[in-house]
Amino acid sequence: MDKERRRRYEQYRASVAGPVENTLLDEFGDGELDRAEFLRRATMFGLSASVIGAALEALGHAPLAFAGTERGTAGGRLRVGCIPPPAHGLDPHTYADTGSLVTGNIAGEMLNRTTSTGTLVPELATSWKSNAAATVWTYELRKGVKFQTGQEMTADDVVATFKRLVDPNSGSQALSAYKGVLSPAGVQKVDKDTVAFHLDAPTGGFPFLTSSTTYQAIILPANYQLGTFEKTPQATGAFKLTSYTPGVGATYQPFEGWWGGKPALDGVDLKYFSDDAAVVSALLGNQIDLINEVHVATGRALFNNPNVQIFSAHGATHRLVPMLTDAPPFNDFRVRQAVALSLDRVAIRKRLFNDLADLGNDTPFAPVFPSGVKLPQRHKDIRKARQLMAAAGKSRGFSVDLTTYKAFELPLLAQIIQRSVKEIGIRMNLKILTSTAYYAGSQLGPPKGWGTTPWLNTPINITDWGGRAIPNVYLTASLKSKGVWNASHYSNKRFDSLANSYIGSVSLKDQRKFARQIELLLQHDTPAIYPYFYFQLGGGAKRVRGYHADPQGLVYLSHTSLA
Amino acid sequence: MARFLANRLALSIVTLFILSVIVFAATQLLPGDVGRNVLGPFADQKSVDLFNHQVGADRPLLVQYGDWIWKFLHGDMGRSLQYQVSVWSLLGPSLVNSLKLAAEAFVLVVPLSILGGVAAALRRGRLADRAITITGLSLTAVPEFVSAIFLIVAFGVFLTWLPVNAQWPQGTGLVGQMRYLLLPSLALVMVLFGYIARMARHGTIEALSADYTRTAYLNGLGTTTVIGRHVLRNALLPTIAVVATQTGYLIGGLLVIEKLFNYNGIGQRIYIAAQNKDVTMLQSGVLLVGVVYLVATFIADLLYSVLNPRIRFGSVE
Amino acid sequence: MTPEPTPLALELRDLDVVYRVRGQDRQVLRGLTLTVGSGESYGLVGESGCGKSTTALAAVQYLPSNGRVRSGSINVAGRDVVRLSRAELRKLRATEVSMVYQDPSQALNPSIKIGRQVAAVFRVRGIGRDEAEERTAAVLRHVQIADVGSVMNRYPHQLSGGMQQRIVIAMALAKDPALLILDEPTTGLDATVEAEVLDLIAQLQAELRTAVLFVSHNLGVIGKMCERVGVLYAGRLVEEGPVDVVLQNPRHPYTVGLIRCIPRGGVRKDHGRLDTIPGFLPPLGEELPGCVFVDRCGLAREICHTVEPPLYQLGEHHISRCHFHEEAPELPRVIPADLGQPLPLDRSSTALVRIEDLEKIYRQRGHTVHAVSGVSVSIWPGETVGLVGESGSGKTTFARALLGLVVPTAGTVEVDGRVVPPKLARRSREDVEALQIVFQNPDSALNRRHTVRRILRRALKKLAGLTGTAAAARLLDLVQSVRLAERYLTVRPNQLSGGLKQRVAIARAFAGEPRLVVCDEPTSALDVSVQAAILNLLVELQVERRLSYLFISHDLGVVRYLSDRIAVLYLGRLMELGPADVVFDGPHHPYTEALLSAVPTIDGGGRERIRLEGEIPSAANPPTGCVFHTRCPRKIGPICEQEEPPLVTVERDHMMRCHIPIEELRRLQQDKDAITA
Amino acid sequence: MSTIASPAAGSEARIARRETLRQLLRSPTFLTGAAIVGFWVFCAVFGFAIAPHDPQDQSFTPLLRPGGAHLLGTDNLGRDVFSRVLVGAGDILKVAPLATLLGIAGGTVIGLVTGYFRGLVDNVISRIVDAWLALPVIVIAVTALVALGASTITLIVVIGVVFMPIVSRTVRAAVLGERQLEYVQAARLRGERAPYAMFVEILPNVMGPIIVEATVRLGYAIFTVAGLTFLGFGVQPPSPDWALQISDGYSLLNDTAHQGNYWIVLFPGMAVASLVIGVNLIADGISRALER
Repeated sequence: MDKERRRRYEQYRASVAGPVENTLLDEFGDGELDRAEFLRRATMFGLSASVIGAALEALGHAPLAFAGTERGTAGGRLRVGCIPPPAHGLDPHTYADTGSLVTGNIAGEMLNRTTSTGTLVPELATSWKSNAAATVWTYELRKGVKFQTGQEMTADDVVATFKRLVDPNSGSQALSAYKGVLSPAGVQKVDKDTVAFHLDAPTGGFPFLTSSTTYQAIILPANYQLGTFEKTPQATGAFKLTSYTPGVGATYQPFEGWWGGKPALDGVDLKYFSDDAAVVSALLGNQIDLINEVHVATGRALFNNPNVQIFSAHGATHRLVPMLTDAPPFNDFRVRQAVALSLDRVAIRKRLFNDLADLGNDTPFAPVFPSGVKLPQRHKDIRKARQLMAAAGKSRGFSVDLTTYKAFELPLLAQIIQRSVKEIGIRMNLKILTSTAYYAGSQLGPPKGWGTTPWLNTPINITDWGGRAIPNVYLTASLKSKGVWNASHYSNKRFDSLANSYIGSVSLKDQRKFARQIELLLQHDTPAIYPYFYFQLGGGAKRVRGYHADPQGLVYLSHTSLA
Repeated sequence: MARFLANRLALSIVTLFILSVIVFAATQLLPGDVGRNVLGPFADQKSVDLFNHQVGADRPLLVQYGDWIWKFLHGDMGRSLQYQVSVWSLLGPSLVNSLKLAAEAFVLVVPLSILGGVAAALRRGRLADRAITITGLSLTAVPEFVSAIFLIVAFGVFLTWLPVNAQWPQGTGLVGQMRYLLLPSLALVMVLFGYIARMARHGTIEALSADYTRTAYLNGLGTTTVIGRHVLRNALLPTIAVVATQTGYLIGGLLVIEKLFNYNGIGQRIYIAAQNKDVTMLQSGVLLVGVVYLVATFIADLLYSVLNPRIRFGSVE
Repeated sequence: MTPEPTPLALELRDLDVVYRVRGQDRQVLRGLTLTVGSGESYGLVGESGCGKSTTALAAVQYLPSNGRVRSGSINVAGRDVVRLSRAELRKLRATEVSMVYQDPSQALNPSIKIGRQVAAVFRVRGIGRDEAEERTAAVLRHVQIADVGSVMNRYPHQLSGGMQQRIVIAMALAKDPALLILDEPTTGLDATVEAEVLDLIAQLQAELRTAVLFVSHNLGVIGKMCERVGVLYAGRLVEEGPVDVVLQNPRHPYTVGLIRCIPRGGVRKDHGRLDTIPGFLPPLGEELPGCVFVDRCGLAREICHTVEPPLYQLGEHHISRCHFHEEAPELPRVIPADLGQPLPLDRSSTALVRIEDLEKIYRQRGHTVHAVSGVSVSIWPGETVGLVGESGSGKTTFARALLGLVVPTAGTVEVDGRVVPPKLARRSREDVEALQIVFQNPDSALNRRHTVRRILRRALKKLAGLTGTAAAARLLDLVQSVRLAERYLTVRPNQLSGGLKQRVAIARAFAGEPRLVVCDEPTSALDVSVQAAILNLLVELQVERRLSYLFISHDLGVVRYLSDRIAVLYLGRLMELGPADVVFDGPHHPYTEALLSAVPTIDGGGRERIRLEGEIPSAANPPTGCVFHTRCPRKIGPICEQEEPPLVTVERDHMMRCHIPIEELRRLQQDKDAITA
Repeated sequence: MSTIASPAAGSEARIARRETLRQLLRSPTFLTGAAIVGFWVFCAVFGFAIAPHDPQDQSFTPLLRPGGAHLLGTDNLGRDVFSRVLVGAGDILKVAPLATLLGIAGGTVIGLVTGYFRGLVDNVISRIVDAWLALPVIVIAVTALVALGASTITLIVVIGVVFMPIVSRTVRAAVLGERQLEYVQAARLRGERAPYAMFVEILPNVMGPIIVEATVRLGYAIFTVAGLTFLGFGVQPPSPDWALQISDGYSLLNDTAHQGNYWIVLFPGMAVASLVIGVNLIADGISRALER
C-alpha cells in the first residue's frame, strides 16, 4: 500500500469516520468479517470506494475491482419477458407484485442499489452515513441528476418521495419495511443536496431500506401526480417508459439526460406473460432474450439448454409455512416441531430446485445474512417427530387443511408436505386457491387483528416471501407479536425484545449475539417452517451481456448490452 | 326477408338487454367491496369510502346499472378499476386480437371441415367416412389445452418452425401476423373440425335423401351436378348456423389457448378482470362478448336468409 | 302388326326385390310380371305396404341402398335397366323415363328457381341455355300455367301444392319420355286440385301418347285414369285386367273385398254396414308358400295354404291368381249388412249443441286471418253432421273452438241450451266429458309411452271419475264396446296397427258419457279395409248410445255414408247446410257442386267435372262479395263480386249462401245431368 | 323412404323397443364407447387396488422415462405416472356426471315449461336463455368460481347451471314437436292440468333426445371440468386427476434435452381424450339407435 493511500485511510478513520465505521473497520481488522461481508457492511455504512480500497489494502486483501461490467457492442433492443403482468397501476409506492416492480424499475432509480452479491452501490445518493446510535442517517445526493421530464433532482424530490412511502394513508406498499423505523416527520431536508432520515428506532441496516431492496423507493419529482407514471416518463433511470399496455407489454427508450451517460441498449421491449411454460417457450423459441424470473420446477428446460444462460443470486426469498400458534392443533410447540422434523429438506431442495437453494433452518436468518448464526441443520427425523406428537398427546394424529395457492412450486411443496406429515399421522387436506383468493379479504381488524384473509388465518399455509437484504421485516412483520403479517399469530415477549435488540444493534458482534438467541428461540417454538431459501434465478439468451440477477427480482438494465 | 331480419334484430336487442342485466347482477355477486379490492388491505376505510364515492360504487344499484348501460351505449365503458385506464383502451385491442384469431381459425377450419363432412357423407358408411368421422371425433375429444401444448412443443420448441407466442412484435404485417396465429389457430381447428364436419355431413346426408335430389337424379343429372347444384347448397345452410354459434366460444371462450400462447385476447382480459375483481372491465368485457355473439348470429341469420329463398321471399311456417 | 314393333314401355319379368333389414333379405316383390305397352296407361293398386312404390322405384333403378333386385328383369323402352352402366342409366333417365311422386313440395329443390329447375331437364340433354329457357316456357304453358314468366322466376315454396305438382309434371314431360311413372301423384291434394291435376295428366297423356304406370291406393282414381289395372298384394300381382272389367267384375277375393269396403253409390248408414277385410298384411319378407292372401280370405281352403295359385286366364287380358276365382264375386260377407238401425231423429226438441255465430280470428305476421266467420250450426241428439270443405276452409278450427281447445273470438257454444265457457280449463267436468274428439292420426293421438290400459284408466278417472275396481270393470266394458281384445291392454300403441290404435282412441273418447264426439278425419290415415271397420264401429256406438257426431272429412263418400246433415265450409264461411241427401243430390251450392264433381268414383262416369278456376284464395285476404266468386263457374255478375250473399233457408232444413235462386240452380244442374246422362 | 319403412313398422313394432336396446348392444360404436368408459369407471373405483404403485408415493426417482418398473415413467415429484393415470378419472367421474345430471334436470324443466306454455312465459324465458347462451361457458364458470370459491360442490353447481340453458333448448325443441301432437290435446280434453301434461304425457316422449343430450353434455362436462382444472379452478391437488397432472407437468415439455418429459402430459392427455371419445361414442350410438 502506498503512503498516500495509507495516509488518507488513517485520516478518514480519525476525522470522518464515526464510531460505527470504526467498529466495522476494527471488526474487519480483527478477522471477525470475511472480505465479502466487509464489503457488504462497508457499502451499507456508506464508506467510499477509496476508503474500502484502502482498508482492503491495509489489511492485505486484493484491491477492489468495482463494477467492471463487461460490455457488448452497443445497440439493439432487448426483449424481456416478464412474468406475471402487473396486477395494478404503476405508481411506484404501490408496487406489491413482480410485474409492476419489474416494469417500474427498468425506468426508475433509488438512492442506492443492492447488488447481486449483497453490497450496496451508490445511485442517486453518492454517500450516506449514520450517527453512532444508528438513529439518524444522512445522505448526500448526486449532483446533476435530471428527471426524464428535464427538471433537476433535489432534496425536495427525495423528501417528497419518502414522505409518500412512509405515509400510512398513501396506499404505500413499503410500509411494512418502514414500520417502526421511519415516519413522515423523520424525513428531513438538510440542504439542496442532503437529506437526513431521523429514525423511530435505531436501525443498523437502514441504507438497505432505501436501496432497491425497497423496490417502491423510486425517486420521483416532488410534483409527481398519482397515476401518471405510465403516461409521462418522469423517473431518473437510463430508460424512459414510453408505452405501456396493461397485460400486454411496455416499451422503453434510452433517456439521453441520464446521469450515467448513454446506455448500451437502443431500447427495451417488455412483454408480459402469465404462464410459466409460455415464457420459457418464448425464450427457447427466440421470441424474447431475457426472463425476469425462472423457476426450476417450471423452467427445467432452460437449465439443460446450452443456448441459455442462467443468472443466479443467493437471496433470502423463501416459502414460509406458518402454523397458527393460538389455536389447536398447532398451539403446542411439540406438534409444530414434529411437522418441521417430518420434512426431508435435502430431498425437497433437490426435487424442487435442483439444489439451487439454501436449506432453511426454521428461522428467517437465511445463509446470506451474515448476522445469522449457523445452528445445526434440522433434518428429517421421524422417530423424534413421533415422540413429540406422542408427548403432545397427538399420537393418533389429526386432520388439518393446508392452504396455499397456485403459483410456482407451491402446489408441489404442499403435496410434499402433505405426504411427509402423513408419516406422523397428520391427515392433511390441501386447499389450493388462486392467488387472488388466497390474499383476498381483510388483513387488519377483528377478531384477532389479522382480519379474515386466508393467508393470515388458516391453521397451516404456505406463503411466498420476497427477498430482503436484512432480516428485519421478517422479524417485525411475520414474527413479532401483532406483526402485520404474523400468519402464525406468534406472540412471545422474549422474542419481541430480542428482535428489537437485534434491529437496534450496529455491530455485527451484537447482531450475532441476539441472532443466536432468536434462532434458538424460534427453533424451539417453531411458529413457522422455513424449508428453504431459493436463489433468485433469471434466464437469458447467450448474447445478453452485463446482466445480473437481482435478489429482489428487479430487472436492472442500465449496464446491460447485447452481443 | 326484411320482416324476418327486423324481427331477429328486435329479438337480439331484447336479448342484449337481458344479457346486460344478467352481467350486471352477476358482477354484483363478486365478493368484496370495490374500493377495498382496488386500494388493498392496508388502505384506510376513509379512503376506501372516498374511492367508492368517486367511482360511484356507493350509488343505488339501479342507478349504477343505468349509468353503465347509458355510457356503454355511447361507447364509454368507464375506467378499469385495476389499471386505472379506460376500459375500451384495453378491451378494444384485445377484441381485435380475438377477432383476428377467430378469423384465421375459421378460414382454416370451415373449408376443411365442410370438405371433410361432404366427402364423408358421399362415402357414407365406407372407410373414408369412418376415417373422417372418427378423426374428427377424436380431435374434438382432445381438450384444447392438450392439443395446444403438443403443438407448441412440436412446432415451436422442437422444430422451431413457428412462433410459440401468438402475440406478434409491433409492426408485423398481416402475413406475419397470420404466421404468429397459425399455431393457436391449428389448435382451434382441431377442436372445431369434428364438430363442423359432422354438421356438414349430416346436412349433406339429409339433402342426399331428399326427394328433390331424387328428382334431380331421375332427370338424368350426373352426380357432380346433383351434388354441386342440389345437395351442397341445402346441406350447408345448417352449417352456417353452427359456425355462428361457435363465435361465442371463439371470442371470449379461448381462455386456455390465449394463456398458453400468451395472446392478448378478450378471454384473458375478462379472466384477469374476474380474478382481480375489476368490475368495470368484467362487466363491459362480458357484455362485449355477448354483443359480438349476437352480431355474429345476426349475420348468420342474414346469410341464412340470403341463401334460403324460403326466408328471403316471405313466409315459411 | 308393324314389321318393327315399338318396344313395350315397361316390362317386368318375374321380378324379385328384397330389402336387407338387420342382416336378412326380406322379400318385397314376389315374381312380379307386368307390362305397360307403348302409350298405355296401367294402374297399380293395393293397400299400403304391398310393394307399389317399390315397383315404381325398381323401374327407374332407384331402390333405397338396402334394396336390390334379386332376380327377374326390368325393361324400360326395351332396355334392361338392371344391366345398364351408370352413363347409360343416366341417359335413360334423361330421355326415356320420368317419375312424379307424392308431395311435390319435397320433389322440387327449395333453393333453385322454377325456371332453372325445369330448364335443367333440357340442359342435361345438351340443349343450349336460351333454347332450354324457351322450351321451359313452352312446357310450362303446356301444363296450363298462366303466368309462365313470373312462375319461372319463383321459388317452389311460393307456389301452391297444385302448381308445384304441375311443375313436376312439366319436368317429367319435358323429356317426352316413353314411360311416365306416377306414384300417388295427387294424394294429399285437395279434391278440387286433385281433379284438376288428374284432368291435366289425362289430357297430356291423350295428347302425347306417353305410357303411364299409375300407382295409387285409390281405386276411384285408377278407374278414372287407367285402361288396365293390376292389383298388388304382398308383393304379388293377384289380379289384372281392363279397368272396367276388374272394377265391375272382380275375380279375386282381395279385389272384391277392397271394392266392398268403400262406401259408394249413395250408400248410407241406415242402408246397412260396410263389409271389411279381416286380418293384416303378412309381415315384410314372410315366407308364403301358398296363396299370399290366404290368411284373410273368406274362401280359403286347404289347398290355398300349400299351393301357390297359378295365373288363371279369365278372359281376354283378365287374369286372377285365385284357386276359387269363380266364387270370388260371392265372397261371404264378414260383417252382416244389417246391424241395428239408427233411431229416427227428433229435431223439434232442444238441440244438444248449438253453436252460434262462431268466429275465430288469428293474427299472423301482421295479417288478420278469419279462420272461421260467423258459423252457426246446431246438432241434435243422435245426429251426425258432416263437415266438408277444402283445406283452409276452417273445418278444424271450428271443431277445436267447439271443444274449447281454441278460444273463439266471438260466438257461443251451448250444450243443452246452456252456454259453456269458451276456455277448456273453465269448463265443468260434465261439459268436458260431453264433448270429445277422435283425431285423424291415431299415431300421434295416443301417447306412445303409455300402455293402452294406462291411457284408458286415466281417461276413466278424469272423464268418468272412476277409480279402483269400478274403473277396472268399466275398462273391460269399454274395450269390448270398441271390439278391442283384452290382451291389447298391456301393450303400447306402437305395437298396434293403425286400425287398433284408432279403436283405442275411440275408446278413450267414450270413457265418459260423451254427448257429442268430433271425428276429425278419423279414417283418412287408414287403409280402406280398416276404414270400413272403423266407420261400422262409429255407427254401432251411435246406435247404442244415441250420441251425436260432428264428422269432418274430405272424403265425400264417407261423409255421405255417415251423416244426417252436411255443412259445407269455404274460407271459414258456411256455404251450405242441409240434409245429406239434399246436399248431395242437389240442387246444391255451386261450390258443393264442384266438390262433388271432383271426386272420382269406382262407378265411373257420373257427373261432369265442374272446373274450378284459380287457386283457393288466402283466408288472410278473402275476396270481396261472395268469397267463392273468384272460382265460381256459375258466377252471375258483378253482384257476386260486390255483395256477400246471406245464408238463407232455400227449402226445408236446407240453407245456402248464393245469389242464384234455388230454382235457377236446380234448372242449371238438372240440365247438366241431362246432358251427361 | 316412409312408404317402404311402413310395412316393417306395422308388423314389427312389437319388437321395436327391445330392438332399440338390441341394436345398441350390436352397435360397435356404442360398445366401443361403453367399453372405454366402463374401463375408466372400473379404474376409478378399483384403481387404487390394481395400480402397481401408490399414486401419491413420491419416493421414486423423478422424471424417469417410460419403461422398466415405471411403465409410463415418473413425474417431477417422483410419482409413478402409470398408477396416477389409472386412478386419474376418479374426481372427474364424480363431478362431470353430477353436473350433467343437474344441468339435464334443470334444463328439462325449463325446456318443458317454455315448450309447453309458449306465449309470454316462453318468450321471457327464451330470451333469458338466449342471453345466457351468448356468454362463453368458460368465462361464466371462471367468474362464478372466483366469486364462490372453488370446491367440488360449486364446480358441480356452476357447470350444471351453465348447461341448463343449452339443455333447455334441446328439450324445448323436442317439446314443441310433441306439443302439437294430438295426445296432448286429448289430455287437455279430459281436463288434465299443465304439470300432468308436461311431466306425465310429454316428458316420457322426449326422453330420447334428453338421453342423447345427456350423453353429449357429459362429454362437454368432462371437457369443461378438465379445462377448469387446468386453469386451477377445478379438481384440486393432490388428486391424481388427469388435467391436474397436465397442468402440473406441461411446463416440463419445453425440455428438449429430456424428450420434453412428454410422458407426464401425453398419457393423462390421451386418457382424458379417450374418456371424452368414449362418452361421445356412446352418445352417437344411442342417438343412432333412437333415430331409427
